[in-house]
Amino acid sequence: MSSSQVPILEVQNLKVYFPIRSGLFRRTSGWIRAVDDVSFRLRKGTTTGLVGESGSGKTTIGRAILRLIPITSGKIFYEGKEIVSLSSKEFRPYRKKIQMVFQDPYNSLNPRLTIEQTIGEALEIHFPQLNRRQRRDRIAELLNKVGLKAEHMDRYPHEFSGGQRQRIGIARALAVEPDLLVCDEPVSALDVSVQAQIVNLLMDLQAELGLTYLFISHDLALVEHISDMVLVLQSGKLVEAAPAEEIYRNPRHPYTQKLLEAVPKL
Amino acid sequence: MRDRLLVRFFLRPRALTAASLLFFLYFLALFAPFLAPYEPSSQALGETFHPPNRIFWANGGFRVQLYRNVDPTAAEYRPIPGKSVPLKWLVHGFRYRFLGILPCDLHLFGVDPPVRIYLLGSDSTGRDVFSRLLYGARVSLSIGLVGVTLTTGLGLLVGGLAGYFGGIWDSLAMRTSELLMAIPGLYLLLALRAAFASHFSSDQMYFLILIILSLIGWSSPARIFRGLVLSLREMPFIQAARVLGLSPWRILWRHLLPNLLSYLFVSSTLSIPGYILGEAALSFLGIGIQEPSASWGLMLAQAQDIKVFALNFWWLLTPGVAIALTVICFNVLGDALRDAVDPRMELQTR
Amino acid sequence: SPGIRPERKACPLPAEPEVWSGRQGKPGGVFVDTVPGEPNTFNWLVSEDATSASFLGLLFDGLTSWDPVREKVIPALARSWEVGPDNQTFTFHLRKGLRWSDGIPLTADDVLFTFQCLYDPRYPNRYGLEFTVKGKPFLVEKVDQWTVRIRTPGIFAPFLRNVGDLPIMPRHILETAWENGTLQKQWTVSDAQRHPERLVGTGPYRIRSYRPGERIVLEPNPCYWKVDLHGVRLPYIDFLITRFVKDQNASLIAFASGQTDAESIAPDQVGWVQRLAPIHHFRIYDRGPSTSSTFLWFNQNPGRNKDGKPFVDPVKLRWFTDRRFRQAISYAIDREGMVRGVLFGRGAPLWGPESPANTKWYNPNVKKYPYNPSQALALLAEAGFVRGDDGVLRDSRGNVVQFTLLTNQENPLRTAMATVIKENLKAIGIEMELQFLDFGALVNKIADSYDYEACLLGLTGGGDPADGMSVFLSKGRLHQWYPNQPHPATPWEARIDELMEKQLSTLDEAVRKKCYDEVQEIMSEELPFIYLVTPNAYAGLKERWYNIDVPKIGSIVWNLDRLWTP
Amino acid sequence: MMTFILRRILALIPLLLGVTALAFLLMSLAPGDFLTPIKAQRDVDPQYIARLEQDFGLKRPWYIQYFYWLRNVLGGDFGYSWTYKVPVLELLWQRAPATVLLNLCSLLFAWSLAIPLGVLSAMYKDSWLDRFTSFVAYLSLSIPEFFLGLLAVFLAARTGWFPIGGLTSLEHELFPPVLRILDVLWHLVLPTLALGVGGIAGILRIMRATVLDVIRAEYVMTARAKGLPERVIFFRHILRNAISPVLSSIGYVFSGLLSGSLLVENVFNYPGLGQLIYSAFLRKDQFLVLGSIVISCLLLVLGNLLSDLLLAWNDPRIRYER
Amino acid sequence: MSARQEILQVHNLTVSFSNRDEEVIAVNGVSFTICEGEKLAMVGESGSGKSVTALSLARLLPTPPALYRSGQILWLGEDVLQMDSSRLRRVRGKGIAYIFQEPSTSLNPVLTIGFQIEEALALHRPDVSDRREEVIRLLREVGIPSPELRYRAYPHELSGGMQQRVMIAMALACRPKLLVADEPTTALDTTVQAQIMELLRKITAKEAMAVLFITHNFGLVKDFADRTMVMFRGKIVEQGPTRDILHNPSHPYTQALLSCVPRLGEHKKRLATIDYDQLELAMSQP
Ligand SMILES: Nc1ncnc2c1ncn2[C@@H]1O[C@H](COP(=O)(O)OP(=O)(O)OP(=O)(O)O)[C@@H](O)[C@H]1O
Ligand SMILES: Nc1ncnc2c1ncn2[C@@H]1O[C@H](COP(=O)(O)OP(=O)(O)OP(=O)(O)O)[C@@H](O)[C@H]1O
Ligand SMILES: [Mg+2]
Ligand SMILES: [Mg+2]
Repeated sequence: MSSSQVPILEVQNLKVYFPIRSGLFRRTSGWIRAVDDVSFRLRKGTTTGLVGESGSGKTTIGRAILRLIPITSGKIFYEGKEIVSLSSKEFRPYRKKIQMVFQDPYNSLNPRLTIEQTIGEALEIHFPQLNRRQRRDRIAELLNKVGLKAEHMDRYPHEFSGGQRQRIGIARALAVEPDLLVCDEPVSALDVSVQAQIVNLLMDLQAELGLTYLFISHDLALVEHISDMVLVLQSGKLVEAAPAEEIYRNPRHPYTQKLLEAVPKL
Repeated sequence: MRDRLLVRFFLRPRALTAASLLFFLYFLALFAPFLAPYEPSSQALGETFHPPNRIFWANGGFRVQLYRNVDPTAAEYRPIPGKSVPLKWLVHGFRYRFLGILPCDLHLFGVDPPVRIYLLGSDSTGRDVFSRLLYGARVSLSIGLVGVTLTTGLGLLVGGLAGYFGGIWDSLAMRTSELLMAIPGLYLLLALRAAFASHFSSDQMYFLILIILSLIGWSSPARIFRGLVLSLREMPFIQAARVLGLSPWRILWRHLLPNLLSYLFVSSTLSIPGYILGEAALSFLGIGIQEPSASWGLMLAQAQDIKVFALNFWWLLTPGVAIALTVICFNVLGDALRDAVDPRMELQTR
Repeated sequence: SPGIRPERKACPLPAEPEVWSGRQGKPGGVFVDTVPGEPNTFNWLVSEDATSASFLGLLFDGLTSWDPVREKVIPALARSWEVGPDNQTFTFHLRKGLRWSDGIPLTADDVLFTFQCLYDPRYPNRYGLEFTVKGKPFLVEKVDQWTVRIRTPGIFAPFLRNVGDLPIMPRHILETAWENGTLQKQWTVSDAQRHPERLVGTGPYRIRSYRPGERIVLEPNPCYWKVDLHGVRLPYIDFLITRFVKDQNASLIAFASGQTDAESIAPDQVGWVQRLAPIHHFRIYDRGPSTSSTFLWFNQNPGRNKDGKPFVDPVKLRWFTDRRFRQAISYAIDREGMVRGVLFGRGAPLWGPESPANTKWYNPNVKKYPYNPSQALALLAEAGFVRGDDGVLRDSRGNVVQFTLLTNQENPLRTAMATVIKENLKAIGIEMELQFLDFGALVNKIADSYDYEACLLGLTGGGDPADGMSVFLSKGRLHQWYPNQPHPATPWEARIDELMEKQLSTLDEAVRKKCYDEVQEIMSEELPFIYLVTPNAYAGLKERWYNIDVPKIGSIVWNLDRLWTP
Repeated sequence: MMTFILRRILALIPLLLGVTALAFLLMSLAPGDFLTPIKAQRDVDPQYIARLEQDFGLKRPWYIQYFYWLRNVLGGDFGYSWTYKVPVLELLWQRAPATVLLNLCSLLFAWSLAIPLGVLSAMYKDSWLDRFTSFVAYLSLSIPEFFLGLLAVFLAARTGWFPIGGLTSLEHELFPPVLRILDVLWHLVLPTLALGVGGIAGILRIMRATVLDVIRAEYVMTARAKGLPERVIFFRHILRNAISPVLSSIGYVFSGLLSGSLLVENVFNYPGLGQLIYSAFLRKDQFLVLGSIVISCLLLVLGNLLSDLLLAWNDPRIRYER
Repeated sequence: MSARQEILQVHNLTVSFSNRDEEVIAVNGVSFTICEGEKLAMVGESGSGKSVTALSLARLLPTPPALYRSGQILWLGEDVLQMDSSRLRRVRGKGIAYIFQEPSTSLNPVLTIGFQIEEALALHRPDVSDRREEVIRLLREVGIPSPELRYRAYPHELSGGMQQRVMIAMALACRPKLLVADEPTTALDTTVQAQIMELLRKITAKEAMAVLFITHNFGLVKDFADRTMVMFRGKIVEQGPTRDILHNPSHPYTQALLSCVPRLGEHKKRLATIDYDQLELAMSQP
């Protein structure tokens, strides 16, 4: 992937602090610096791995990009446009472009809605022109794309295995035809064999649709399999950012080295 | 998922029994005018505290034993040997509207006047306890349903919005509910009733009580719903809905509410007994449903007179049995539902 | 019975004791009874409730007293008295050697002190009406240490009886409080609990201990002024224990299970209590009809409220002010049925303000309205009411006759009667709504906002006609159907006013009786109050007590100072 | 921890203001006042009534009355009971011990029965014991407590096995100390039963559910894997974890102290707060009512505080900061 | 290897779960042995019956819903499934000790860690005179800094890695002959995982303990285990020396499973996946 492309997403000096309250009047007595001055760029059509140990702020970055939590300071540009300062109404169009895949396949689908409803909802919002038939066709198409069958449409989430649910979650994200997918540990809860299927699926989709991924994981071996770039996070700070081959061959930061050492090798 | 739930639920014989019993009771209440031989207010001052008539089979039909009042000062009745009248089916009696619409005067059973039949005896002014029990069921059985609907509705609204939107609304709602919880409920009830009762006739009292009960009652479901919403709000599927760009209302309506439903359902079932008992307690204190309307609580409250025990007017305690039965049924039903939905669901105490 | 005996300290007998000449008893024994609720205070200046009053009666005495059996005024602290020729001057001679329960002598100064407190503007109290004539106080003077003279500003019929109601207070105890303005805060319940010895009286008993919420224990006053023929100081009873109970029901259970000695029993309860008599050795006395009356009236107040809205719908007011309508209602009510059904046959219909129990004042010749629906309908027809084919009664202008009856919810017999009336009126085509309110809300409606149509209430009667002034006088506060009239609204009300004033300002009992008889007749003819029934009164007493003398009216154990048990 | 307690107490202030203002408002909305019954007596001088109205300040609008009351309270004066002419606090203080005693007893009774039964029915789920206890629980939930009280009173009256009301016998003062205690206990039996039975079912259900939950917990498996005997596992590992929800119910018990036992105190003629406050309410004895409301708020907060502290003591994961 | 004494023999163990109407067989005719001081790994995908097998060894599964359908578990020659409860208690802890996957839920949250370790100590080594001292020694041994202070700590005050160390200390306190570690590192970070594995390796070597190590991570198996069993759908499909299994898997399932493990150094490469239809086909024709 050539580095001359415009970044699809650029994060500048992102800070997300959570207040620690204490004392009689619940005053803020300190801050958890979950994300502390992090800057990076995502290039279109590439996969960027985000690694770091538990609690290092990976999820927080993902959620900040999707405006699921307020950020303390910093800027986020989507295709050159600053999106942090937008009102939630102005942000609406970007909801169509940035989507997310969640870690926990068991809780990321509403147990009360059928698969059709779950995915259909996304279509209703962003493609209101579709009628019911067209919508069903589109859903069937999406399910096919993630390796499920059209007849699964009328089932409820509990009728699926973890891997299948994760596919549904991906289908839901794809329904709005996004450009950028934030995948927050999408396979950590899954078995190695299922994990392999999902990772392959993601790679196939990227090849087909030209998606950009921010792939959050703590499995370095897995990240190596999928990423072009790797960002290494340690307690909220970005300690190393480099192309994947580079980082695995020649880790510079001691923390990265330590992480790599800890990976059991076959 | 839902049908499996129902199957799981109805596989329990206890739950099935309770459900069918309740169904039967509601059926009785619905058709009370047809099933009751007399109006609930119809008195027979010469036959106060009449014991239940014995009914026996003779010459191809049921016959009703007659009694004589041997000691009016102690309401002592003795059967008159050999005197009985036939029990008749589908007789004409007082007029009423069938299911509230069709004018009608047909009743399931009765005897030829002036003799009166008392399946469950008569009360202090000679009113038929059986008829009153049937009519009373309408109040007691509906007060639970309507009350729960109002309270849970209000609680859901306040708690749900407070939980989802948080901030100032949340604090406001929670402070209000704390305020309501801090005043002892019974006294709040007394005060509210005293403040408003004099504007209402005894028929409207039913609604007044309902409104007061739900005004007081919404706070604890509201707190529970708030908690549930707070935890649900962080669930990935709600986050996913936000990421998709759904509006907050839509998220509330389509994602939060359905997930609260099973809890809502179970907790409602389990809190219905509270209303039935609450009405009884209010009537006991003389501030519930009022004469001449009938409710089980009122009837039971009137049976607290020591002479009822001392003179063995046991039939006046039948409303107590009816209350106990209904409450047990609702509890069994609620427990079974909870087990079917989620056995770990948080329990409420009375 | 406990081994402890009260200490009947040898306080010297008064020089002029009251000698009681009945059967001599022997000291000892514990008498247990119950009162509903709890006393609120032991200070008569602020006492409002019946329970407090019943204790005050045991702890204090007045100059005179009332014998409910013989129905006459009898000597008490005053051994005798004279009435002046103007019928306005009364000279009372106190017993010589009277002592307070702490042993200090009682003199005319104490009587003067009591009146001083009574009339002191700093201490408003409820005795205003009983001890004034037309707003003017009595004149009280000390003649000597043992003699007091009282002058009333006009002739005042109930004077001697009222004087008996006024407990004489110990000056030596209360004077400082009177001076520094704290008299009203003396002798509260907590004083009685902590320092019972400070409640000094002249009555037969004094407080020994008081457990709030549970009971009060009285013991004989060691300085009481009555003795028996053998010179033994009364009372005989060692301890008088009064338990506080929630209501009549609880009180009755306690008696029926043999735990208390005396109880007044409602007619509907007699049946079962009687059965337990042999087990717990008590006897039930039938006292005949009681003095309590129940009646129903229509709001005849023609006034308007602040917003200019009439208190009563003018259409209805026209019915209510029509005597024939009221009489018709009276005929339509099945009083016999009420007695049979609600009172277990133990009661009697009531036709006028006084019940037969009040033998002295009862007029048997009042107009009676036996149950007669057709008579009722005839009267209504005469007054222009028509009963249609649908069975509904309408007035001459076609208005459906219906109204709402209020009563207080606390009284089950009353609510039962209300339902009977509802059924009775239904039979003549009148739809009557019932509304049960708590007493406060009810009184508010009938005495303040006048926003009601009809009301069912009762009064305990049985006293002197003078007690009824506020009811019968057209300007009276309790002239319920139209209270506080500036001028009598009808000729018959004017006539009643006249008669009532007349009986009050004469000491001639015959004249008084004649006036009051006429009042009763007018009341029963005009029916501003439609009287309903009076239950019989029953009293249960343990058989072990002697010298029982059950009166027709009032407390059954009014003579607790001479009951005794072997 | 001190700040935690302090915060709770600070939070009480707006609560108290709100509650008392509401109480004043409601009382003023209800028709009639303390003097109404006096007005209905026939031999009372109207001037006297007017004078009392003046003295009690009943003619002023409610918010003015409230303001004066508040000012006095800040000065430590909760006012006089109009009925008893005695300081409100004195009256409440006098009656409180009996109510607290009754509630403690019934709590003790309910807990000592419900906890073991709940645990047993969870341990032997679906056995006859489980079925039986759940049946008993249903039954006890469904009988109104006042009715249970009435039955108990009637039983006592019929058999004479128990006293039918009050807290002490007539001869109480004459008994030696040991007998006095027994006497009081003797009188407590029936009210405790009537009040406690309703509570059993609730606690039993909670207990059963939580024990069922805890039994499945992994640390119980760990304990078993250590080879601990079942008895030890039960008492050390299951019970302490399962008791938390019950501890948290203490808060409600306290707040229900004033109104909860009202019905039972009423039926058993028990010399507690319930009766006093109830009649104060009916008589509109304003300051007594307000005083008791303040007490009940305090109890609510105290109860919640207590249950929070107990919970924190029982479960180290729960910290004071919340 | 054969010279060592066999401490545990499992013959044809079948365990099922009955849920009201249906019965699911979780472990189906499993047989294996463990020798003194041997480090045995058990791998297989989620739900293949690893945990059920492990828990069965000390009869820890609650018996309804579980049911030991058939087979024998011989602990030092005696059948665990037939033991009375007092004998069984001696096997638990002293014979076989356990470490579970989720350390945060495996420790009782309301008891101090010191107490929980001491409890095991008191039960199985009553001869230890100063238990507190011994607990502190154990804590130090598993690498908990300032154990004197941690003695009084509650589980929630420790990080996941620390909690897992406490679990190990607790197991060590009984001096068991066999330690069953059921996915002890799955809930932990890779760095912490490495530390815990190092600790286990060190300690088992020192105490000469046999270990049954359950995981689905082949990387850990490679470094740790002498011998490996592969479970698939309730059956052991292959067992043998770890080296053979990893480098020369004979069973098609083992081969498939190994192929889909992501390995370091394979950049931007599709992962292999398991095709279950083909796998079944392969398994049906040996
Ligand atoms: N809502 C919040 N309030 C307070 N602190 C939070 C909140 N969300 C996260 N944190 C803190 O921010 C830090 C980063 O959390 P984050 O969830 O981003 O970590 P992570 O790298 O995703 O970890 P994991 O691998 O466990 O998912 C943590 O210390 C966490 O405790
Ligand atoms: N309590 C239970 N009730 C019913 N079925 C159970 C129970 N415990 C386990 N099972 C079933 O037994 C089978 C084996 O489960 P087990 O826990 O041994 O798998 P595992 O190999 O340990 O999986 P993982 O790697 O996810 O821990 C599974 O199909 C599971 O559904
Ligand atoms: Mg994360
Ligand atoms: Mg497992």
